[in-house]
Order: sequence, then structure tokens, then C-alpha cells
Amino acid sequence: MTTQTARRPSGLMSSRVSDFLRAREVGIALLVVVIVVVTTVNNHHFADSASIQQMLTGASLIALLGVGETMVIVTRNVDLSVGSVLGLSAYIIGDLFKHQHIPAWSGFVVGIAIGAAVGAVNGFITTVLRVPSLVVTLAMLYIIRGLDGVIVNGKTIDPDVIPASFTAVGYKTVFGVPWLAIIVVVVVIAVGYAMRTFRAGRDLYAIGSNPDAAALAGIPIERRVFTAFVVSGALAGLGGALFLALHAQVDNSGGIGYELTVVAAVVVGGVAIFGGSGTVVGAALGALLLNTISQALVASKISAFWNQAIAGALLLAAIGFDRWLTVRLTKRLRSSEGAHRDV
Amino acid sequence: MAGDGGARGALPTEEPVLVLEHAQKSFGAVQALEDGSITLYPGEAHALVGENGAGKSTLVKILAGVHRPDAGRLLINGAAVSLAGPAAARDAGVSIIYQEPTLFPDLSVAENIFIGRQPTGPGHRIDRAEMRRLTREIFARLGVELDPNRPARGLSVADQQIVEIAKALSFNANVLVMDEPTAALTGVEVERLFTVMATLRGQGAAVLFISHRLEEVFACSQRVTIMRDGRFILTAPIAEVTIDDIIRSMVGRDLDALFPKTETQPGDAVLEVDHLSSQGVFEDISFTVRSGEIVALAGLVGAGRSEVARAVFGIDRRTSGKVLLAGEELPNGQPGAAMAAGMALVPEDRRQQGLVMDMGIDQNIALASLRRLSSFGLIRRSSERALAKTWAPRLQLKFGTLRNAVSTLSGGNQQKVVLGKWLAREPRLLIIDEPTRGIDVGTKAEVHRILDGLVADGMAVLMISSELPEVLGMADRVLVIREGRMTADLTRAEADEQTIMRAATGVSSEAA
Amino acid sequence: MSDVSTDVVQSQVPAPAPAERSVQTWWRGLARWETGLFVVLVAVIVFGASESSDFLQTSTLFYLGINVGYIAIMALPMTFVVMTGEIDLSVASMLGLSGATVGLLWHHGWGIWPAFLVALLVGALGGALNGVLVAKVGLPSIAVTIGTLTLFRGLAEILLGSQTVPGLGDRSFPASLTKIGVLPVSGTQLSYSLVIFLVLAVVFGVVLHATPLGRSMIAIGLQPEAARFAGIGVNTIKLGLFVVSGVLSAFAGILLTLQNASVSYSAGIGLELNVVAIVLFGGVSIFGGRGTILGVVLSVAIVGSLQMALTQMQVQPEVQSIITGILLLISVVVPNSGEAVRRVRETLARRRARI
Amino acid sequence: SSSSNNSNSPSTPSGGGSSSGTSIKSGLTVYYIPKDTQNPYEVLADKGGQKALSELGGKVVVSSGSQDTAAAQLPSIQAAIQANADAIVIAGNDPSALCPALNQAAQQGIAIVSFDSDITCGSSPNHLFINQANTQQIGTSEVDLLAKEINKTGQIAILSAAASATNQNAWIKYMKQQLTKYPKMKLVSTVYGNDDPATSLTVLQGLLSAYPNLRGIISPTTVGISTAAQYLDTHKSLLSHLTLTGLGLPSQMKQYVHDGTVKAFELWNPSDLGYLAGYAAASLASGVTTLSPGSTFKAGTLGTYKVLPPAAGTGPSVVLGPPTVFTKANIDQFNF
Ligand SMILES: Nc1ncnc2c1ncn2[C@@H]1O[C@H](COP(=O)(O)OP(=O)(O)OP(=O)(O)O)[C@@H](O)[C@H]1O
Ligand SMILES: Nc1ncnc2c1ncn2[C@@H]1O[C@H](COP(=O)(O)OP(=O)(O)OP(=O)(O)O)[C@@H](O)[C@H]1O
Ligand SMILES: [Mg+2]
Ligand SMILES: [Mg+2]
Repeated sequence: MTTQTARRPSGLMSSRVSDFLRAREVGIALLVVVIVVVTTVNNHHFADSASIQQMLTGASLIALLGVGETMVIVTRNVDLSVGSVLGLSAYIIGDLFKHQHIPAWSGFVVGIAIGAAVGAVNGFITTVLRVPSLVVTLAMLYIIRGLDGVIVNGKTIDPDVIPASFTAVGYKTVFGVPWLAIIVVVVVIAVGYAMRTFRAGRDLYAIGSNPDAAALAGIPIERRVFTAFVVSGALAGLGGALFLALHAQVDNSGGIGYELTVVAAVVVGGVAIFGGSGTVVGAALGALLLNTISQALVASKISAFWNQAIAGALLLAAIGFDRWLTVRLTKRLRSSEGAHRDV
Repeated sequence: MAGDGGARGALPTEEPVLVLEHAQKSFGAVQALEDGSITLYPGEAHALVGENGAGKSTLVKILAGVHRPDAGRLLINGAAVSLAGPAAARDAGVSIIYQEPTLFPDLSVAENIFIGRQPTGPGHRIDRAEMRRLTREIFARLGVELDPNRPARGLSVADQQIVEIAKALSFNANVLVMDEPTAALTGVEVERLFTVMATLRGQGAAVLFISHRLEEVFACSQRVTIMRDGRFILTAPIAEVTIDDIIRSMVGRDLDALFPKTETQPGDAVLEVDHLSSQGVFEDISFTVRSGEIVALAGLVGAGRSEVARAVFGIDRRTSGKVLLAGEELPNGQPGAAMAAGMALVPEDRRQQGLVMDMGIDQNIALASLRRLSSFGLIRRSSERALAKTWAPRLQLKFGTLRNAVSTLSGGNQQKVVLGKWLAREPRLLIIDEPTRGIDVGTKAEVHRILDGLVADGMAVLMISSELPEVLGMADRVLVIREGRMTADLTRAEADEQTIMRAATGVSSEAA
Repeated sequence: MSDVSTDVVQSQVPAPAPAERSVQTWWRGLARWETGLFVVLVAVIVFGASESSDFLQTSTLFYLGINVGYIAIMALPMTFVVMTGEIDLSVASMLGLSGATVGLLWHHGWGIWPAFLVALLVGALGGALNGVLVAKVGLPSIAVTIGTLTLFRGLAEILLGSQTVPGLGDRSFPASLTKIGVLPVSGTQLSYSLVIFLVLAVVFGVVLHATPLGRSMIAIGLQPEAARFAGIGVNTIKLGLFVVSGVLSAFAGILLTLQNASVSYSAGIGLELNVVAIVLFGGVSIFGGRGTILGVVLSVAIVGSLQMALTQMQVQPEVQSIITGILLLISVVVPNSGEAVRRVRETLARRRARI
Repeated sequence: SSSSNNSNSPSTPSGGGSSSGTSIKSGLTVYYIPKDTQNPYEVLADKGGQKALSELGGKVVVSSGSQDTAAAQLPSIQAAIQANADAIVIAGNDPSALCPALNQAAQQGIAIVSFDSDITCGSSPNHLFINQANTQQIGTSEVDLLAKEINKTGQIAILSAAASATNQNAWIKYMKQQLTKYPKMKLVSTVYGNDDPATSLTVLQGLLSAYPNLRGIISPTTVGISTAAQYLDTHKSLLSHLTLTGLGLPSQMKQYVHDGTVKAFELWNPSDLGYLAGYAAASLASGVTTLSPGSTFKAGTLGTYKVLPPAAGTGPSVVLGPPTVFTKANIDQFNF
């Protein structure tokens, strides 16, 4: 009776609410489009298929790492070791090509295996020893990078030792879409779908959203977080393989400094840094946005010196925008509440 | 044996579905539960009553598999079980509504209800449509209309409680335990809940529910179990006991001792609140607190009392209205200024707001007086310890050493530390929110005695309490707040359960 | 109950792991921690002395100061920021920006002191930007400072581009100042940057451990809401700390510029994580509220002397970073291990209970 | 400067100039401080240095950081000082930041030699720069190389390393100078890949979409040119109108030269460079030669070298020799 009528607004709200939620991804996508359009205005070649291909290729690695990072961040953790893992896996794969002449496909397997192993270490220390993941993965960043250096030791992997079929993945296209992009998109869709439609996936959000409640709901927190780290590591390892395929060469410098770029992309992508919300699609779009920005700056013939500053400013803007959305959302939700309670 | 007797008296034929015997549980210093015993039969509604801190929630959490009992035995359907965790309890057919809502702000209402066991279609894919349908179904049973897709973020306390209830119902468990489910609900919602309980019982489920509202106990339960100081006192068919019996067994002494009250002559106004409003939380609140009187803010949980207190103290900004302390208007949103003017606020949640749990007792007591305790900008450790040394005995604090972290103290003693922290500032006005929430019965009387002493010495006290006995026992005047609006301003003489309940719920209390 | 509802509203606060909560493990852990660091330091020195013939030269102390002094100075405000549960990843970029500012102004004929002043001002402004976004707007500091990390470095690049100051035709920086890069404080073997660090460390130590401000910071780190209810200006303090962090990073930039008698936009690039590592290794909890300045000072000493020793011993730099990482891991695992063992036992017990 | 003619080619040893008779001390310790311990190009140079010093009965210590920063090189210089090394051979990550430390070393009587990327410390310390090839010559020859292939017309761009890299900027300066000789060639942009493959790729891609009818790219850095080569190799359509040249390692470029992605590029033998630096350092440390222009020293199998007078920017220097141009014809003869 009274309650019914009084409650209607809250139902009405929800449609607007879900709009807001979608707005995150949509907003970023729009931003990308806007940048492309604006850039194309003063350089009409920026929208060429070739140029678009380049944008996709350029973003794909960070996007891939962003997928794993999202899984971790959603659980209120963070993985700073992805850059180092990428570098290590890239070199080891190359080294195996050079000396063991392993088949091209196994390169990917190796990469994923290496990454997963490191991820397992991260996950173990974080969950079983209950050490803040930021510290764990920061330490692993140093350790893995050092290990990489010891192994590389001034050597390089040169293009001629890498199977053509392997490097093909780095540049071949299907209907104009780079393989690299396809692989990443597949991963994004797969993980995104899993995180949305399987219980384990939803558990990740629950854990990040309210750990204590998650425990009460009987969610296996340790196992889930561990898995998240393993996946993040595995994807970083796969990233190493793709890095090698893309650049056809690698020394010890592969992936240096990626970690912060990845976190930045993820945050720009609308993933809450303290967990509970955000999607891998958003993260991937975030990566695309950052890469589009830096390419747009070159393409707009803006002095290279301005690149970083503008990227930084846009990054802050993106974070602020996302916050603004959340705040408005919460406001609406709050005001929708209570209505039914005047009986 | 009284328990067994009562049990046999009630439903001799059936086998009990759940039996807890002589469960014990202690948290560090606090013996939360010394002898928790309860027997539930299929198809019965069983009330569990006891003062704050009696150990009800602890007992519940043992049934929930959250706490493992230090001693005692749990039988479900006649078989002894040891619950490895909340999940295990659920699988054993026990579903719980916790006293504090445990929601995931970022997840949809529907998902909050089904997290971890969402309905799945082929390939273990979550069937969202089905999940929504089920959610709507449950809400329909509860007669409420809440959008299943809306995130839990920003749900009101009451709505949160409703989601919790829906969650518990969704298990179709054969034992349903509800820890103060009605605390945040209005009469109508309470009625609906009772109807649902009735149907569940009809289906042969046992319902255990905790409430501080005794009329509810009589309205809908067949048997009642009473606890005091962590011990089982008795179980009896509701027909065989009266409210007075229950209260006597709950409190273990007569109420006067629990609510000491010296008659004082109120002095002049200390706090004047003038048309205070806070967008969307409360509207146009005006009242005065004079020195030497206790004014109580009564109302349902979620009514906005704490918000009023927070706005007065300056934790939240007010959108309009004035706050005057001893005639001086206070700046908006500046607790520091309020403190300087002689105001103190003992917040409702000591674990989060009242105390820095990992700091020592002395440091917590000093936290609000640091400036006074330091010379040349340096904290004088000696004076800091001296301060604690003077207040600990005055509040009859039980502790190891003053350096111990307050997290090692019992709830009641924690509350005393918070009191000490603020009394150390010798405030003109003490705002105290839920002074005895989660405090065991002995301490509770002490706290009341302390309050009484303070007003006797001419302090002005604004007390927020969800417990009518406390309000009735301690207050000189009672202000009732409902939905953020002031609905009654009663003198000690006018105030009684009915009037207050009516003002608080807006429905005649026969309904509740 | 209403605390739960607020919890619902602002679930952005990261929940510390239980181990972090339990105070006994903390005191014990902390007690063990400083002593532990001290033992490690002694070990490193003994190791260095025995493994490297050059280690005991007095110059080692001076060089150590030159290498870590300016980094250590950034670690102090970082300690405060982390104390309150936040983080500032923009310090190294601010160092670069400040250096670039000095360089540019110097290049355009400014006096050195005015140039320094402007640089410090830039530091204050940058810090204020971080502070406002974190404390007032309420954005997560890790995200904000990743943003300003890029922004500040970018600005530095805009200011100096490919040029190094002093370049051809520039005045060289006043020798009276640049001597801090080559001469120890007279009568000692300590570099100026190290002395400044030590002095600042004393100040920061006193502030943290003996003043209301310090106590407030600890309270904020342990329980922000309780701090607010005790009348502590949580946001104001955080804002202030970010400003301090900005100013001291800028100051470190000035010192580095003088030590090198020159500056380019890339000065101090990538140091942010080293600073964080030093602070964490010093026993400061990433969740805030726990840690001591002494610990940070010891951590600086260890990292510094380890680098000297290993370099003298011609150990690969990569091995050095491996050691850094392992030390960092140990620093967090050790205090938690007791707790962990307990928990694992418990879980096993429950497993058994289940069957 | 006119140094391109008086630079000594190894083939023609010259007796000219002053050379003190004393011979090189044995047991010398020379610290090699490359940009970082992993840079493949400099690892080769270090090997050259080791060869030189072993011939002279001395020893080489390679020490540096793991990142290309001055800060990472500083401890190595300090270690050299503390170990009373006889000479330091350094590739500066920053033109000036290391000067104070190096000056201290010099004051301790340590001979300072720089290679690959020079340091600009004015006279403190005085040091000898081992120029891989005459700076101007590199600049000009690159441009000439490209001009020949795109018959002197069209837009061109430069893909460089870090914006603050001295050697790069020096070469770029001379490239611009040389370009004035080709009025129909227009330098439209210089981008910086920071010697990081990923960054290089991004800026390259930006470059291509910014200047769709770009005819030529000069990348005077090994990472840059190989990244660009890989990109062209995988986007053959571009080759029809785009030509790439620059400085690269034959080992990395071999494949691209063979499949025609890159027609020609230049480099000198990095290990020769290190080898020469080693002899220079030893000679200076033993007082066999001095920094004064015209003084000479023997560089083992490379022959005799003469110190060139300071010229714009650079102090006293010797030039390894003209860079080798690598093409299909000769690339397989090189193993670095
Ligand atoms: N986690 C805990 N740590 C320490 N003490 C606790 C804990 N939980 C409960 N206590 C203490 O145990 C006693 C019983 O608490 P419990 O919550 O069971 O009381 P209750 O009967 O539910 O009270 P209320 O009616 O207020 O809910 C109280 O003194 C409380 O302070
Ligand atoms: N997290 C929240 N989101 C939206 N509204 C809220 C939230 N918490 C409280 N409210 C609203 O603010 C008002 C006051 O809530 P609160 O529970 O503090 O009142 P209260 O009377 O102090 O209850 P208590 O008895 O717990 O002190 C209520 O209208 C409630 O619906
Ligand atoms: Mg309870
Ligand atoms: Mg309240």
C-alpha cells in the first residue's frame, strides 16, 4: 500500500543507476573516440586503418597485463611484479628459441608457465603469510628483475633466432585486425565473461567489496586471491611471449617500469584501486586510452617533450572523472533510500 | 534442568532439530559466554532474550560457525557436529541474520542475497534472470519492494536489514536464527516478518530470534530462553511466564539498582540546538539541554539520532540551523571548536569511532587532551600516565597495565576508556551515543551510576539509546526522533514505553 | 549498526590483515624489528669489512652519504605519509621537476637562491596538488600520485627538454655550493646531504614520537574514524604531510643538482619505489600507524652500506637488487610469521574437525 | 672542425707528433663503467678493453648500475677511486652529472677516458674522448647514405634515444647541418624512443601516422633502428616508399639486410672501440702519452693514434676511424 507507492522511485532509480555503471566503460570508450577524432581533424591520416592497427597493437600488451591486474586489484590487492615477470619470461623464451630451438607454440606455454609460477609465489606469500601484497609484489619486482639481469648478463636475443611463425603473431593481421589485438581481446572477453558469470568470479568482487562479510558468506578468500595472482602472473608471462613476438628481440630491459603504467591504465579504466568494482573491459579500454593519447600527441606533431605531462594530466582527469561518477551514483542511491520507510 | 523441563513441557513428541549444550567462549579478557545452552524444536519460534552483552550474539555466532566454542557441544538433528566455518553451518541447514548487516556495497542486492550460491544454468553459468526472479519472490514474501539490480551501496540501515532477512530466507534452512532482526524495522515490516516466520514454522522450520522488545517476544514466540552474564538462566513456554518474570531473570536484580537516579534541579541551558537540518538525514531539529539533566534521544535504529549528535559535535556538516554551547554559536563542521567550547561526544561505535584499538589505554585516554598534556609542543609522558592513573580507578576500570592496548579489554571496559577520554576534558556537555551497547549488565549499572554522578555535579548530558529501559530509567526528558524528524518531547513523567514507541514508529504500539 | 551502514558508504578503506590488527604481535614485532635491523646493519658492516679491502676507508662513509643522502631525505616525509595510511609515488618526479626548475632559471640568468626558492615553492604546490586531491577530493593516493608522477616528470621534461644545465655558455653553479658533492662537512667524513638527513631525522623522530601531531598521525593511521571523533583534523594533517613531502622532495632535487653541479630533466628518475622500499624495510606498516624513524634511519644505513660493499666487491648490480628484494620480503614476513603459523594450525585443526 | 682529414686511419701509422719514450706500465687496473652492465653494445666494448689490457698485462674491472642513470654509475666511480685504479673508461649516462666525481678521480691521478657517449666537464676533469668515429662524419654520412637511397628528396625524420643523450644530440646537430646541402630533403620531426623497444615502437607508429608520406628515417641508435627495422619488415607495404638507415649492430640487423628491409646502415666495431679505449687509458696512465693535441700512442693491432685538438663541445679526442657501412655484401663478415 503506502510502501508500494513510496518505493516506486527507488525502482525508477535503478535504471539510471545501471546507466551510470555502464557510463564508466562507455565514458572511456568515448574519450578514446574523441581523441581520435580531434587528432584526425588536424591530421586526417590518424584514422587510417594502418594507424588504427598501430593503436591496437601498441595498447595490447598493457591491456593484457591490465586484465590480470584488474583481477588482483578487485580483491583489494595489487601486483607490482608484472613488468619484471614480462621481461623475464620474454628473455627466457628467446633463450630457449636460441639454444633449445623449441617449437614456436611452446614459447607461449613457457611464458605462461613462468608467469604462473611467479604469480603462485606472490599469491602464496600474500594469502598464507598475510603480507600486504603491495610489499610482496614490490619485493618480487626487484627480485625478478635482478634474476632477469643475472640470466641475460649482457646477451641479447636477435631476430634471426626467433621462429618466423612466432614473430608472425606480433604483426600478422586477420581482416585487418592484428593477431596481437585478437589474442588480447579474446583474453579480455574470456576473463571478463568469467568474472561476470561464474561464482568464483563474483567472489573476487565480494572479497574486495567487504572482506569480513566475504568470510561470513563462507567464500574461500585465500584460494580466490591466490588464483587472481596466478592468473595475473600467467598473463604477464604471456605478455612476455607477445613482447618477444612483437619486437623480435629482447635484452634485460623488457617491461621495465610497466607496473605503474598498468596500474594507471587499470585505474583510468574505472577499476576501484581499493577493490570491489571495475571490469577488465574498462581496464583494457584504459590501456587503449593511454596508448592512444601518446600516439595522438606524436601524430599531432606536438613536441615529444609535452607527451608525459599531458599524459599525466589526462590520467588525473580520468581518475577525478571516475570519482565524480561514483559520488553522484552514491548520492542518487542514498536519496532513493528511506522513501519506503514513511509508513 | 529448568531448561530441560521447559523443553519437555513444550513439545514432548518431536526430536529437537538443534541442541547447544554448555557452550563457552571468551575473547581475551572477556568471558562472552560461560554456559550457552539452547534447544530448538521443528516448527517452533523461540525467543532468546537477555541484556546487552548477555552473550546472545556470541551464542548465535557459535551456531553460525563463526566462533568455535572453547567448550560445549552442538547437536544438529541429533548428531554432534563441529562447524568448520559459516559455510559448514549453512550446509548443516542453519541460516543466520547477524546483528550487524554484512553486505557487499558494490554488489547488487540480488547478488548480496545469493553470493557464493547464485542459481546457475548450463555450464555453471550464473542465471541472472533466475536470481532476480528468486529475489523478487522473497521480497514479495516480505511484502517489500526493493530493486534487485540496485547495488547495496547506500542502502539505509533498515533496507540493509531487509536484505539480510531475505538472504536468510533464501536458504530455506530448517533452522533460522535472527539476531535482533526487528531493531531497524517499522511496525508494518515487523508484522510482515512475523507472518513469514509463521509460514516457515508451518513448513517445520525452527526459528530462533533475539529481541530487546519484549512485546514482540510475547507476540510471536512459543518458548523463550533467558540469558544473563553469559549464562543460560531458563527456557520456558511463553504462556507460563510474564514480562516481569522475564525482566527479573534477565537483569537478576530490580531495575532501580540498574538505573540509579538522583533527583536534580536543572540549571540553565548549556546546549541549544536551533532548527538543525542535514540534507536527507534529518530535518529541523530544535531542543535544549540544561546543566544537571539527562536528555535522551529515543527512536528506532536508523532514525537519525547519531546523525544529529554528529552534526551537533561537528563531525558532519549541518546544512542549516544553529548550535549554541553556553550561548556561543559553534562553527559548522569543526569538532575541535566544539571540544574547545566544552563539548564531548562518546560515539555509538567504540571499536571504530571511540577508540584506537591498538593504542594503549593511557594513550587513548590522552588522545583528546594531547595539547593540555604537552609543554613546548612535546607530550609529557608523565602527565599522560598520570591522567590515565587518575581516571582508571574513578571508572573502576579492570585492566592489566595502562600500556596494554584497549583491544585487550572487555567491551564494557573499553566503553569506560572512551568515557574516561572525554571526562578527562571535564566537558560542560557530554553527548553519549548508545552508552551501554554491548556492555555486560554489571558494567552497565556502573556506567549509569557514573552518568548520574556527572549530572548531579551539574554536567549536561545528551543520551542516545535504543533501549527503552535505559531511556526510561535515566532520562529527565525524552526526545523521540523518527525518520529524521522530532516527533515527541516528553518529560520524565509523560514518558512511557507506549508513548515513545508510538512516536518512534508512528504506529500504535499494539501493532508492534 | 549505523557504523556498518557507514562502512557500507565508505568501504574504500583497505581492511588491515588480522595480523596487522593484533597489538601484541605489533609490539613484539616492532621490538624485534629495530633490533633486527640493527643486527643486520652490523652484519652488513662486518661482511663489508671482511669481503672488501676498501670498505673501511673513511671515504666509504662520505660516498655512502652522497649516494643515499638525498634519497633518505625523501624517505622521511614518505614515512609520515605512509604512517597516515597514504602513499606518495611522485617524490622522485618532484625531485626532477625541482632540479629542472633550478636549471631553467639558472640558465636564464637568475641568482641561485631565488632559483632555489622557486623550486621549493614548486615543491609545495605539487605537494598541495597531491594533498588536495587525496585529502579534500578523497581520491586514493596511490592512483593520484601515479598521475602526478607522470605529470611532474613531464613538466620537468618540458622545462629542460634535451638540455643539460649548465650547458655550453651557461655559468657553472657556485663552487661554494657544488662543493657539497665532493667535500664532506669539515672535520667529519659525512656528506652534507647525510648530515642534513640526520638532522631532519631527529626532527621527524621527535615530531612523530613525542608531539601531539605525531600521536595524531599514528591515530589516523590506525583508526582514521576514531581520530576524527577525537577532534583530530585528519584531512588537514594529510594535506600538510603531502605538502611537506613535496617540499622535501624539491629540496632533495636541489641537493642532487648541487652534488652533480648540473641537472637534466631525468634526474632521480625511477627512485620512487626505492624510497618506498626503504621506508617499508624500515618497519613502517603500509597500512599506516606503525613504524619508527629509527627503523627508517637503520634501513637507510643498511641499504647504503650494502650498496657500497657490493659495488666495491664488484658484485653484479642485479644481485644487489635481488638482495634488496629479499630483505624487503623478510622485513614483512618475519613479523607476520608467528601469526601465520598459528592460523595455519587453526585451519588444519578445523579441517580435521570437519571429518 | 676539419678533423675528418687528420683523423688517423689504422692503415697509415704516423710517426708524427710528440710521444714520450717510456713504455706502458704493466699491472694496470682500468675501470670500465658502461651505461649499464647489460647494454649489449657496450658489453662488446668492454670485451675489447679486456683484450687490450690483457695484452698489456693489466686488468679490467667492469662496473656499473643496472639502469642507464648517472646515479647508478656514481658508486662505480667511487669504487674505482677507492681501489686506486689507474684509469677509468666511462660511457656517461649524463653529460655533466658525473663530472664532480670524475674530477675527484682525476685529482687522485686516475686517467679519465670517455667513450660511446662523451662527458662535458670542460677542464675538470681533463679527459680523452675516444670517438667511435668523427662526430661530424657520422652525422654527415648518415644523411648522405639516406640521400643516396631516396635520391635527395622527401620528408625525413629521426628516431633517437633519450632526449638527453649527448652523442645522439651531437650527431643530430651535424645531420641538420648536412641536410642544408639537400634542399629537397626536409627533416620533419625528431622523436625519442629512450632506447626502449616499446617506446620506440609507439613513437615510430605515431611518426608514421603523423607523416604518411615520410620517405626516410634515420635512427642513430641500435635499439631504435632494430625496432624500426622489425616494424618495416612486418609492414612490407611501407618499404615501397620508406627507407631506414642509421647506426645498428650487424648481428641484430643481419636478417633485415638480407631480406632487403634495410639496404645499408653504419657502425664501427664496438670491441675495437673498447680496445682502443683500453690502450688510450693505459698510455695515459703510464704517461706514455698526454692529452696535448698531436701526442700519439700505439693501440696494439689498430696501429698508432694521434690526439686531436679540442673542437666545439668536445675536449681532446681520438677517432677510431671511419664507420663501416654494412650492406648485403659485407654484413656476414661481422660477428658483433
Ligand atoms: N569479538 C569480541 N572481542 C571481545 N569481546 C567481545 C567480542 N564479541 C563480544 N564480546 C563481548 O562479549 C560479551 C557478549 O557480547 P554479545 O555481542 O554476545 O552480547 P549480546 O547479548 O549480543 O549483546 P547485544 O544485546 O547488545 O547484542 C560482551 O561483553 C561483548 O563486549
Ligand atoms: N550507509 C547509509 N546509507 C544511506 N543512509 C544511511 C546510511 N547510514 C545511515 N543512513 C540513514 O541515516 C539516518 C541515520 O542512521 P543511523 O543508523 O546513524 O541512525 P541512528 O538513529 O543513530 O541509529 P542508531 O540507533 O544505530 O544510532 C537513517 O535515515 C539512515 O537510513
Ligand atoms: Mg548482540
Ligand atoms: Mg546511532
